[in-house]
Amino acid sequence: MRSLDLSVDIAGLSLKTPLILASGILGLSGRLLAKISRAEGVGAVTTKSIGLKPRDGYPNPTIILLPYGLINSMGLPNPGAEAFLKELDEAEDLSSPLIASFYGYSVDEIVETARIIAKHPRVSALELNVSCPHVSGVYELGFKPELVAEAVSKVKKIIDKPLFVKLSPNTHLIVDVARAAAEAGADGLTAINTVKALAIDTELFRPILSGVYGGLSGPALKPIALRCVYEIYKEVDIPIVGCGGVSNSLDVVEFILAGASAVALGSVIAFKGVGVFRELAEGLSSYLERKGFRSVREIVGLSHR
Amino acid sequence: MRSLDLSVDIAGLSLKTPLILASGILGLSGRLLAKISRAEGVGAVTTKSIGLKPRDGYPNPTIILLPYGLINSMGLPNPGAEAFLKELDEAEDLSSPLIASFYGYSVDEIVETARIIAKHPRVSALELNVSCPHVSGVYELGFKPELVAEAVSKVKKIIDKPLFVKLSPNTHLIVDVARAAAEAGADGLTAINTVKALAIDTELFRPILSGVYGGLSGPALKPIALRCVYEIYKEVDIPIVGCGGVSNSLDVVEFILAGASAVALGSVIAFKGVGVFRELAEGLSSYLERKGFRSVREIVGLSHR
Amino acid sequence: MSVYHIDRSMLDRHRRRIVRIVRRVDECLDTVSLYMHNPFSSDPIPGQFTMIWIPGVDEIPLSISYMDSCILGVTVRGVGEATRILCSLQPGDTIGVRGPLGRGFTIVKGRSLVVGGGVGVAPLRYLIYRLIDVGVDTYVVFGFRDKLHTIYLEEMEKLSVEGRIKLCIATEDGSYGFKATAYDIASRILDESFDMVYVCGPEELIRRILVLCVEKDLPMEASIEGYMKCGMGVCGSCVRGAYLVCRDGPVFDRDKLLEIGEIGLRRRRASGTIEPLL
Amino acid sequence: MSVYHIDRSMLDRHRRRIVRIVRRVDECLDTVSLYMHNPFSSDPIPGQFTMIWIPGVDEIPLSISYMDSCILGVTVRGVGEATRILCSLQPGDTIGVRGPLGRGFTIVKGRSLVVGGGVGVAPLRYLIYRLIDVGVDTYVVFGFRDKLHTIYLEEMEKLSVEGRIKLCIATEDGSYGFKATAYDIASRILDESFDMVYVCGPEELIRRILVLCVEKDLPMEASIEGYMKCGMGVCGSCVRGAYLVCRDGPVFDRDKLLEIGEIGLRRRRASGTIEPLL
Ligand SMILES: Cc1cc2nc3c(=O)[nH]c(=O)nc-3n(C[C@H](O)[C@H](O)[C@H](O)COP(=O)(O)OP(=O)(O)OC[C@H]3O[C@@H](n4cnc5c(N)ncnc54)[C@H](O)[C@@H]3O)c2cc1C
Ligand SMILES: Cc1cc2nc3c(=O)[nH]c(=O)nc-3n(C[C@H](O)[C@H](O)[C@H](O)COP(=O)(O)OP(=O)(O)OC[C@H]3O[C@@H](n4cnc5c(N)ncnc54)[C@H](O)[C@@H]3O)c2cc1C
Ligand SMILES: Cc1cc2nc3c(=O)[nH]c(=O)nc-3n(C[C@H](O)[C@H](O)[C@H](O)COP(=O)(O)O)c2cc1C
Ligand SMILES: Cc1cc2nc3c(=O)[nH]c(=O)nc-3n(C[C@H](O)[C@H](O)[C@H](O)COP(=O)(O)O)c2cc1C
Ligand code: FES
Ligand code: FES
Repeated sequence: MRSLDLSVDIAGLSLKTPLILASGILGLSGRLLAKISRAEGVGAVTTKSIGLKPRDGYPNPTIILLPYGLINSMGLPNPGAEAFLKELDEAEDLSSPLIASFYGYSVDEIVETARIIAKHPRVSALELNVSCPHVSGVYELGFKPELVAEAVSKVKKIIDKPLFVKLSPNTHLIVDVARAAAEAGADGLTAINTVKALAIDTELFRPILSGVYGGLSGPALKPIALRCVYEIYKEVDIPIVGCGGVSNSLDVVEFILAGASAVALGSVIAFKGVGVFRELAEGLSSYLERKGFRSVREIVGLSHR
Repeated sequence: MRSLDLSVDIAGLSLKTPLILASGILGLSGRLLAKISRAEGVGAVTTKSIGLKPRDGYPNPTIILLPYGLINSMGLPNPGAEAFLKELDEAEDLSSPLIASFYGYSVDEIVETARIIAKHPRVSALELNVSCPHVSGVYELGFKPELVAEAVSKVKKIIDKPLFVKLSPNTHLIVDVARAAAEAGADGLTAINTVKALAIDTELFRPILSGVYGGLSGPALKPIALRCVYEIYKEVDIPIVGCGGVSNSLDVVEFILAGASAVALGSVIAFKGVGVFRELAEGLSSYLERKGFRSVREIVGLSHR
Repeated sequence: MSVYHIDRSMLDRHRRRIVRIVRRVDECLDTVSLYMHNPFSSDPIPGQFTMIWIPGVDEIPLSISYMDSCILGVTVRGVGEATRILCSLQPGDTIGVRGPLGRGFTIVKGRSLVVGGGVGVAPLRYLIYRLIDVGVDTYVVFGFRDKLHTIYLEEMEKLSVEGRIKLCIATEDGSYGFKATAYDIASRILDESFDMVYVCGPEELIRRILVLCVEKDLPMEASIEGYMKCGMGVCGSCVRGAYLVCRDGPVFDRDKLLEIGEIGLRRRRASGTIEPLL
Repeated sequence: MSVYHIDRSMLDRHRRRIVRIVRRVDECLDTVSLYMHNPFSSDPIPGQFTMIWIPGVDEIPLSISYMDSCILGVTVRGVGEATRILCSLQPGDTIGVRGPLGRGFTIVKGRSLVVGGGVGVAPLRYLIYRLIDVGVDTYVVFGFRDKLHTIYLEEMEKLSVEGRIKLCIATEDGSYGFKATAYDIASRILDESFDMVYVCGPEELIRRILVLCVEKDLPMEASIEGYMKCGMGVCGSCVRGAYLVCRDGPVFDRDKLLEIGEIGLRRRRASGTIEPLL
C-alpha cells in the first residue's frame, strides 16, 4: 500500500493522484464515471467528448487490437450536450473531479457546447478536443493555432472553470498550437490524442475500420507522446496532462519527468481494467519513496535540468 | 521456395522483388551493400543518407530498443559525398539496384550533393531525405512543400537517374509535400521516415539519447506508415515505396494493398537479420499464390477499390 | 524503459479471422443458423459472444449458439441491415469473426431452469448441451410469438424425447405448445428445488424473472444486451448501469442485474443516448 | 493483422540498466578495472562485450573481463574522454550497462594459446578462467609496452604458479619479462600441437598472428574492434569488410578475418570515413 501523498494541483484542480481517466474511455455514462471516480488511485475522470448534437459515430468495426496498441475509429459517438447534462445528473458520489471533454466543428459550435456543459455543477473543468484524427472538421482544427486561440478565448469568456486543450500529434505545429492556446487563456494542455493510422485486412483487401482511418493509441504511442510533452514543457508555461501509451508506473514517471503534472490513462484500461489506477498509484508511490522524493511536484519536468 | 515471379518495375528501376533495404540500415559500407544486394529476396539496397561533408552523428547512446520498435538518434553520420564515391567503388558484384540516399541543409547543398553522387555508375537512383527527425535543418525541410519542390526540380535538371523523395510523417502536410515533389518531377516517393520520439531514463531523470530526440521505427510505426501510403496513393500519381514497421510478409502485403509498389525494410533487420528478405519474399509469394494473383502489380493499391 | 504487456489471449480473441460459412439452417421465418469452421483457439463458455463482421456493412455481437471442436454456430434473427444480410448468406460466403468474448454462464450442478424468449434462445442452446454434458437436471422453457417464430423446436423436442431435458414450449397465440409466455410457465414451475435459473430473451422477460428470483431467493443469471462497439471494455458504448456488457457480461448474476437496475426500462443507442423501453 | 516478435532476450540484452560501481582496481598507470553487480540475466560467453553508458558523455563498448554469478568486471584504458572519465569513477558511482552483446570465443578442448597485447588482454582474462574451468591446457602470452603498462600481472603469475596456465609476459622495453613483443613469443611457440589460438590486442598483432595461423593451418579466433553505435546490427557503423563487429563479432574465426582483409590496415571513424592504419 502506498504511504506517500500523491496529490497534485493542476490548473486549479486538486487531485488525489496525478492519474486521470482519459477522454473516450468508458466515459459515456454518468453512473460509470462516478464509480470510476471512487476507485483507488483515480485522480480525476474525463468524459467522452461531447458535441452540440448527438452523434452515432461510425458503424463497426471501430477498433483494432494490435500487439502494441489500439487503432480506434469510434467517430465521436455521443448523445449531445443537452442529453449529457442528464447523464451527469446520474453521476452521484463523484469522489474525484470530473473533466468534461467537448468538441465542435466551428468556433461557434465549440462555444455553444461549452456554454451548455460548463453550467453543470458536477463539471469541474472542461477539455476542448481539437484533435480527433478520424472526424474531419475536428481533426483539422488542431493544426490551426489561430482558430484554437480564438476558440479558447471565446470559451474562457463565458465559463468560469478551468479549460484544458487536447492537442493533436499529427502536425509539426503542436508546440505552436499549445502556445496559442496558452496565450489565449487555456489553463492546461492535454498531450496527446491519437496518431492517425490505418490497417488493412489482407484477406479482404480493404481497410478494416469502417471509418477507414483511425487513431493509434497504447504503448506504440508512448515515445511520441513523451516527445510532445517534453517539447511543449520547454516552450509553454501552463500545466500539461501527459497522455499516450501509459501502461505501467515507470511510464507515469517518464511523463512527469518530461514535464507533465498529471497523466491520463486510456488504452491500458482495455488491457488491465480499471484496477490499473491502483497499480500505477502504488508503483508511483514506491518509485518516489525509493528515489527519496516527497511529492509528485518535485519531479515535474526534472529531465529538463 | 517461391515459384512466383515477384519482380516489379518502379520509377524506371527493375527489381527482382519489391523488398528494399531502407536507408540508414547497414548502408555505410560499399562491400556490405553489395553483399546484401546479392542476398536472396533483396530487390534493391539503399545507402545511408549522404551529405556534402562528413558528419560524425551524435555521441552514443544513439539507439533505444523497445518491445515494439526502436528509437534512433544516429544524427546522420556519414563520410560525405566525395568519400562515399570511393565506398561505392568497393561495391563489387552488386546484383540489385543501389539507391543512393542523400540530404542537405539547403537547396544548394542538396543539388551539390546530388551532382556528386549521381555520377557514380553504381548508383541506379537517388533518394532525397527531407525527413530525418533528429537533425534540424533536414527535419524542417520535410514540412515545406515549396522548398521540396524547388530542390526536386533543381536536382532533376542535373541528374539523369530516377529520384525518390523520402517523406516525413511528422506533419499534417505529408500529402502536400508528396504532391509538390511529384509535380516538381520526382519519380517516386518513400513513405515514411521515423516519427519524432523521446525516452527518459527514470533512474537518471534524463533523456536517454544524447541527441535528446530520436525517430521511432519498427512495428509501432506500421499503422502510421500505412496510413501515409494510403493517403498519398489517393492523391499522388507517382510510385510509392512503403516503409515503416514491416516485420512479416503480411505487413508487406498490407503496404502494397495500400498503394506501395515496393516496400523498404529497416528495423526488422535488427530483429531478424538480413535473412528476413528471403523469409518475406517467400511469404509474399505464397500469399499471392494462395489468393490467385500472378504478380505483385495486380495488388498495388487494391484496398482502394 | 517500459515493460508492457498485452495479453496474448486478448490479442487472439480480438483478431478478426475471415472464415467461410459451411452450412446454413433456416430456423424459422426470420431466423437463420450459420455454421463455420471453428476460428477460436480456446473453448468458449456458453453465454460468451462473438463479434461478426460483415465487411462493408457492420460488425455485430452474436451469441455462440453451437460449438463443437470443429464448428462454430450462431443463430441470427433479421431485424435490421446487418442481421438481414447475415440471414441471406450462403455456404461459401465469408465473414469476419472475433471471440470468444465476455463472461458466460456459470455451470451449477443439480437442477437448473433455462428460460428463453425469441432469439434469446441462441446462447441457451449451447448452454443446454453443456448442462446435459455435466449431468445437470435441466428444465427448459422457451417462449415464442407464434409457431412461425419458433427456433430449435425439433432439436429440443428430440432432447426431450430422449429424456435429456424436460421441455416446455409456449407461444403467445397458442399456435404451438402452451398458449402462454415463457414467463407464465417459468413462474409456475419455479421453486426452491432449482439450483440455478438461466435467462435470455426480451428484457421484459429478464426483468420479471429477476423479480421472481429475488422474491424466492433463487440464484439466477441472465444474458443481456448493450450496444457493442469495441467489445473489449474500453469505449464504454455497451454500458448498462455502471457495468460493461462486453467485459463484465453479457451474463450477469442476480445481484448485478439488480444493481444495474435499468433492465427492461431503458437502454442506449449507438450515440449513447438513453432510450426508454416500454 | 500482423503478428510480430521482438525477441525477449534481445530486449533484455539491450535494456540499459543503471548499476553502481562496487569496486575499482587500478591495474596500471592508465588502466582500471571496474566491478559492478551483475546486471545480466544470461551468462555471457568470453569475448562478448557490454555497452557502458556514462550519462552525459558517451556509451562505449567494453569487453567483459570478469564475471561470476554476482559481479561483472570490465577493464578500461583511458585513451579519450569516455574512457578517462570511466577510469576516474569510484565505488558508488553509477553507469548504465547493456549486454552481453555479440559473439564470443569458441571453447575448444585440448591445448590453446591465448595471445594478448595491451588492454586487449581484457576479454582474454575472462576467457582464461573459462578455459581453466573446462580443463583446457592453456598457454598465455601477454605483451605490454613496458612494466608501467602491464595488466593482470599478479593474477596471471598466481595462476601460473598454481600450474593452471603456462604464462609468458613480454614487454617491448624489457622492463618486465621478456624483451619482446607478444607476437615474437607466440610465433616461437606456435606449432601444430595447439587446438586453438585466441588473440586480442592491437590489430597489427592480430594481423601477424593471422598470417602465421594461415601458414601453419591452425584454427584461430580474434576479437576485433569496430566503431560501435547501435550494438544490434542495424546502423552499420561497426562494419569491417562486409561483417558487423557488433553482431557477427567481435570474435571472428580465421576465415572470416581473412575475408574481412582490412585488419591492421584500415578502420572507420564515427562518420564511417575510412582511416588508414600504419
Ligand atoms: C451480447 C449480445 C448477444 C447477441 N446475440 C444475438 C444472437 O445470438 N442472435 C441475434 O439475432 N441477435 C443477437 N444480438 C442482437 C444483435 O446484435 C442485433 O440484433 C444486431 O446488432 C442488429 O443489427 P442490425 O444492423 O441488423 O440492426 P439495426 O437496424 O442496426 O438495429 C436493430 C437493433 O439492434 C441493436 N444493435 C445494432 N447494432 C448493435 C450492436 N453493435 N450491439 C448491440 N446492439 C446493436 C440496435 O440498438 C437496435 O435495437 C445480441 C446482442 C448482444 C449485445
Ligand atoms: C568490442 C570492443 C571491445 C572493447 N573492449 C575494450 C576493453 O575491454 N577495454 C578498453 O579499454 N577498451 C576497449 N575497447 C575500446 C574502447 O571502446 C575505446 O577505447 C573507447 O570507446 C574510447 O572512447 P573515448 O571516448 O575514451 O575515446 P575517443 O577519444 O572517443 O576515441 C579514442 C579511440 O576509441 C575509438 N572509439 C571511440 N568511441 C568508440 C566506440 N563507440 N566504439 C568503438 N571505438 C570507439 C575511436 O575510434 C578512437 O580510435 C573495445 C572496443 C570494442 C569495439
Ligand atoms: C476507444 C477510444 C476512444 C477515444 N475517444 C476520445 C474522445 O472522445 N475524445 C478525446 O479527446 N480522446 C479520445 N481518445 C483518445 C484518448 O483519450 C487518448 O488521448 C489516447 O487514446 C492516447 O492515450 P492511451 O495510449 O493511453 O490510450 C479515445 C481513445 C480510444 C482508445
Ligand atoms: C538506425 C537507423 C538509421 C536510419 N538512418 C536513416 C538515414 O540515414 N536516412 C533515412 O532516410 N532514413 C533513415 N532511417 C529511417 C529508415 O530508413 C526507415 O524510414 C524507418 O526506420 C522506418 O522503417 P522501419 O520501421 O522498417 O525501420 C534510419 C532508421 C534507423 C532505425
Ligand atoms: S463495447 Fe466498448 S466497452 Fe463494451
Ligand atoms: S554498431 Fe550498429 S551495426 Fe554494429
